[in-house]
Amino acid sequence: MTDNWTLYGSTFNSRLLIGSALYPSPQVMSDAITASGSEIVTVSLRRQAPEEAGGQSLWTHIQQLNKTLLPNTAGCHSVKEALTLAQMSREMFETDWIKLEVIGDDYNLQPDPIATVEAAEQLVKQGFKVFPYCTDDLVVCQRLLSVGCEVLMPWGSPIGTGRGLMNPYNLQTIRERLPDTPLIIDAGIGKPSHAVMALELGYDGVLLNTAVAQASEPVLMAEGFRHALLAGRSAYLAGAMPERQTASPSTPTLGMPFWHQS
Amino acid sequence: MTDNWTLYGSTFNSRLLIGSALYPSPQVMSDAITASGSEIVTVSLRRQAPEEAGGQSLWTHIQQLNKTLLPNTAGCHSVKEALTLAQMSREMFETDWIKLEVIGDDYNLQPDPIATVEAAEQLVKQGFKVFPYCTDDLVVCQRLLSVGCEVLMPWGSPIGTGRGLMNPYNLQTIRERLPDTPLIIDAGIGKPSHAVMALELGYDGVLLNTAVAQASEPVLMAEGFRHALLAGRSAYLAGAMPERQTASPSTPTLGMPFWHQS
Amino acid sequence: MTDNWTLYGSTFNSRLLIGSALYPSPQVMSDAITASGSEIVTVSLRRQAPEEAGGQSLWTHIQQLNKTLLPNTAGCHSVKEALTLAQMSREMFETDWIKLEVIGDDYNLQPDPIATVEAAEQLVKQGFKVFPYCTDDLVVCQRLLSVGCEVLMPWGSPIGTGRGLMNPYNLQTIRERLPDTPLIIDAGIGKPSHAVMALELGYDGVLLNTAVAQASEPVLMAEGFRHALLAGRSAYLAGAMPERQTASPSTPTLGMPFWHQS
Amino acid sequence: MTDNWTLYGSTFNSRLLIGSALYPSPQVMSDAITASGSEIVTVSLRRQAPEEAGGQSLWTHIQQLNKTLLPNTAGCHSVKEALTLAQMSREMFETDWIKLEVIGDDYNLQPDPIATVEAAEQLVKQGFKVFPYCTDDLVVCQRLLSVGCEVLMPWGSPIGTGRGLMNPYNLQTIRERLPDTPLIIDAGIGKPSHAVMALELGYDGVLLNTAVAQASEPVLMAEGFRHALLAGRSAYLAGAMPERQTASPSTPTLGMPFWHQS
Amino acid sequence: MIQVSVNSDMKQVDEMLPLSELLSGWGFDCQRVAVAINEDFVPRSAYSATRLRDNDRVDVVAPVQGG
Amino acid sequence: MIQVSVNSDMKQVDEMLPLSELLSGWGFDCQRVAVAINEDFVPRSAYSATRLRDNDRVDVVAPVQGG
Amino acid sequence: MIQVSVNSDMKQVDEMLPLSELLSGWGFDCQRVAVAINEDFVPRSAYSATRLRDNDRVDVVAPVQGG
Amino acid sequence: MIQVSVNSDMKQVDEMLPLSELLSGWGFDCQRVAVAINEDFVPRSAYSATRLRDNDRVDVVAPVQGG
Repeated sequence: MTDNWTLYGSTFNSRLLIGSALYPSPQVMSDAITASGSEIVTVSLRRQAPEEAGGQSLWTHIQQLNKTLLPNTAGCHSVKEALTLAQMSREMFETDWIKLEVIGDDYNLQPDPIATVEAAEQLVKQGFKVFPYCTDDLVVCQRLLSVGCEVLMPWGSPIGTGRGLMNPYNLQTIRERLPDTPLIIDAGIGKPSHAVMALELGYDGVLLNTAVAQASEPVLMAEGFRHALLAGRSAYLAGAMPERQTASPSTPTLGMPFWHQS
Repeated sequence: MTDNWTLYGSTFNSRLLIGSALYPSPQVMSDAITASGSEIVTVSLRRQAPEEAGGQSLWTHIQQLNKTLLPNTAGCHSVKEALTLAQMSREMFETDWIKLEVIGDDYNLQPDPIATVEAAEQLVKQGFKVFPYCTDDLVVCQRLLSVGCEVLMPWGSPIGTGRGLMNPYNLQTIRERLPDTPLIIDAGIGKPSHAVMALELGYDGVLLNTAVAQASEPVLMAEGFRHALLAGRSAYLAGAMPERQTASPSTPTLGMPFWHQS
Repeated sequence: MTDNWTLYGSTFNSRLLIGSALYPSPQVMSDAITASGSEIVTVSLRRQAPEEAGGQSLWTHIQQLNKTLLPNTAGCHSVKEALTLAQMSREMFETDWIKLEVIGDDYNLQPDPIATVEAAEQLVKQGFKVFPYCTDDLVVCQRLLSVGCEVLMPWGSPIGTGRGLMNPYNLQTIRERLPDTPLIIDAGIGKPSHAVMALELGYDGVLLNTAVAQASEPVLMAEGFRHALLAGRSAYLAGAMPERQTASPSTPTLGMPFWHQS
Repeated sequence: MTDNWTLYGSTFNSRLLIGSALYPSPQVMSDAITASGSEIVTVSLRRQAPEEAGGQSLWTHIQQLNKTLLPNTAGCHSVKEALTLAQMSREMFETDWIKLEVIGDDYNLQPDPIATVEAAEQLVKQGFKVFPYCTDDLVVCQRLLSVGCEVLMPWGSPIGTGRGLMNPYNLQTIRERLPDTPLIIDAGIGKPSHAVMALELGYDGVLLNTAVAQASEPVLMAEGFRHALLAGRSAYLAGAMPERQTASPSTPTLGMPFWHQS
Repeated sequence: MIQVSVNSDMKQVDEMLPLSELLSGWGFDCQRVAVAINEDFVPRSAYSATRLRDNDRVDVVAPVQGG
Repeated sequence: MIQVSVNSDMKQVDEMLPLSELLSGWGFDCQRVAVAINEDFVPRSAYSATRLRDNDRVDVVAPVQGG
Repeated sequence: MIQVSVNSDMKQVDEMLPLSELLSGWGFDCQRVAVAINEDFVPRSAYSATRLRDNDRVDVVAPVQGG
Repeated sequence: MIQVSVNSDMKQVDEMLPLSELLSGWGFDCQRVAVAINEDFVPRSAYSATRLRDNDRVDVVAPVQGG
């Protein structure tokens, strides 16, 4: 089944966006990302000590994958920090795509809804294509659209918890109210079943990192997620049966033997 | 990844067992079963009017699929009915495999645990290879093993409800207590995510019918389930990350720019 | 609101049955049971060393509470053990009430459905008034009624786990199919909210022990459960609003100020 | 148990705040509010036709209850509307308490987090004691505190849905991060069990309307909620047992009869 | 002549005829059906030696879809 | 005479009359209502000194049930 | 003398003595215990007429807390 | 000489030298890093025309893995 989707004018086949952090080794990272079938990989910028080559070697592996890069502003706590890091990313990675993260609380690492909207507005004005990491708040999502975001990335649950979709009701409401916006679940995915649920709800894609990188066997888990996104997308397009309150037999009851009028 | 499993000495690659009922047409049934990748198809026996050829045509389609057949005793309410229908099936389908169903209640169509154990015991003595449809009751499962069943098929939820896994705790307990028995979730699967969850729990396979046959597009849904079983199995073998209570960042925090001692 | 219920011909006001084990001290037990408002207390029989007076002192406390006693067969693994311990209880406690427990598995401590039905049948024939501890299996419940039980006690979840109602769907099915049988949730209750849910589902009462005895402050928790059972019963009788998919305002929208035709 | 709590310097015993809308009649409203034990009643302002006395009669009933009034800004969609309606309420009801609602979406009636923070800031400057209706977003809650709110009212689920606590994880996070702020669940409560869960989580109170007003028997349901809040509060103070993964017996296993060395 | 029920239809049959002939007479293809009499299975190999008795209840089944 | 809207009803009023008299004229009891003009709150104390202008939008509200 | 187990303790007893005397001898108060022999219940009324046999397994139980 | 912080390390530098030379001097490859001064982005094209002032805070970053 060919079933492409489009993000800011670029078309992709895989519905999985994957992170490049937390893998046991650069080689495992490369193999896992390849096995995942993902076409978009998230990266970041950090201070470098001149001599250090550690990051360098990983960065070399990432480049060799030849994937579309999505730089993030992970760790930024203010609009100003996010804007500057985005500008540095644009120069460094030669892309105007930016995964916008403005953290509002260090305990649950949730995005700051107010600062995220403000930063998104300014980044759009500066020509960025913004992928905002946001909560499952419909009104914040609408604000982000109104300032020019064309993609939204609500969380499933807090980063790194692997708790899956904490609030399917909110996520479904966002899907129903914003039928034409590409929606990607970002953060909280812990297992393939979580990704399948996201796509069954009508979400267009999933972004994850820890679930693959921290699995006992990252490459095999990556393959699992590849199948999960295909499963979830097919389920959504195929139209699942409605959940029923009471049982009904699958095998025909007509012509059941051993039954006789008395 | 080649990852076979064995049921009563026969080895299979697909972990999906699929029903042949409730499809919009014989052709859709054939296409869906093929798309599902399933190697085992459930069938049944019903009274025939001499002239009728309706069932005949469907039966012809099923034969042409050239799959392993698993006849069921659906609709039987007593041990006696189940035994006789099993014997008729063995002659008709030329297989000693039998999916044993002894319905205990017409409202939730649940198996009668006591009659199921009794029927299973006698069928095993008669040389049948019994696939018992049972509830998620560990003790009943243990009894079924003790009378000679080598495969167990606990329900996820009542037949045709599509409610998925009603009681993951019980299902997990059965898995932990019976680590060496092939366990198949039978009944209640409504969406691919349900099948993924079953395999993530360590279940070996899934048997379903309505979820595919009654989807808006059965063939596409069948393909979705094919991927779901691969996703769930990979997830189980790859070892999912533990669910965490609190957030932890994926992108490195070390070397975050803009931070300065004051 | 006076709202009595009847168990084997005896009428009670409180819908809480409480255990006498696991309390930090006999005095706390007495105070907690009193605070709980319960009128029925479960007790047991164990081997006694002649000299020992420990059990004696606790037993004295229980007697002084002057409650209706419900002896149990906890720990029995066979029909025979349960029958004999029931007979010993009848003599010792001078009551024909018996809480029937026949454990089928030492890991989840679940009742053995087949042995429980068999023991119940014989106890009824011997004149006992049987309170069977059973799982949430509708067919087993129907069997227990057919052998003469007039009360059923399905579990919420395994003894001592405090997981509450694991399978509300099954419990609701039992309630709907057995509208005239007193149904008591036995085992698994961990918090007052669990007890409220049980009664909201239409269950007639709750039996618990650990949730009160192992709370940090058992007496205060007992008072919490007393209110919980009143809350749940009122909710059931009052008829809760239906759950709705979409929001609807409580404050009138008619006459909202600041709105003007333009 | 006397267990008071304080809102903006006023002390109350009941932890239930109740609405005055949607009752079948003014008399039922009065009886239900009385039965609920609530000491705080929400009211509103709407345009009046000079002749009309309808609202008048209901208003008279509300006044006769002699409760603390909490006027709301329900229906307001902008900061400006909310500010003006709050000022009119202060004059009309002679209280500086205001339940701040700034609706952000007409489908789920959720608060607009950005406008709510802005309105709260200005109302506090004008001397109001603000009770903000907000979502379960920790960062928005922190912003509301920083602009001077001393009480927070996160939703359980959308107004009038009766879905209870949609996202216990978020609600628990807010409780843990804001241990000293009075937290009230506002909106979405459908049954007493929902209110008990809120208080078991450590929430200080619950505000509801539809669950009582639209019950089949509002007065009886109000009594149910009165008990629910006492149950939930006791449970929180008493310290519930931890949920356990595996079963453990309540009745002593030591001294079990019928056991013999072989 | 005796009376039997075949898949719940009442039929008059000659008690002398073996089951094999009766099945063909009723239009069934013996290779494509399975049979029970009074809820007891009758193997195909026994058709020619089997004779019905008055009020026997005969079930004749064929393969159908199943779940 | 000017035209104003009162709770969305169009009314002709004498711009010389103070709000207090207009409210009574329209049948409102000043002690039982609160007023906003063009979405700005007007305290009761200001009614006698307040005069409307053409096209003013007046809201007059009274207590009702609320959730 | 025979050997019996009482609550899993091995004891030597005189097979001539009735259960009632044995229980008192072991220090049990007959009014406060219940007894089973080889997993069969022995009613209190039968103590004086009951005599043990070699290798009998005796259970003597008393009330305790229960859940 | 002025004092600046580079990725939080204090350094003495000659205020006459352009940023491009300073970066090379510190061992950075200008093609492989991005720079901000006092949290303001400095494009690569401006390095040669940029001079630091006393107490400037300089961030020099390079690509790393990210989630």
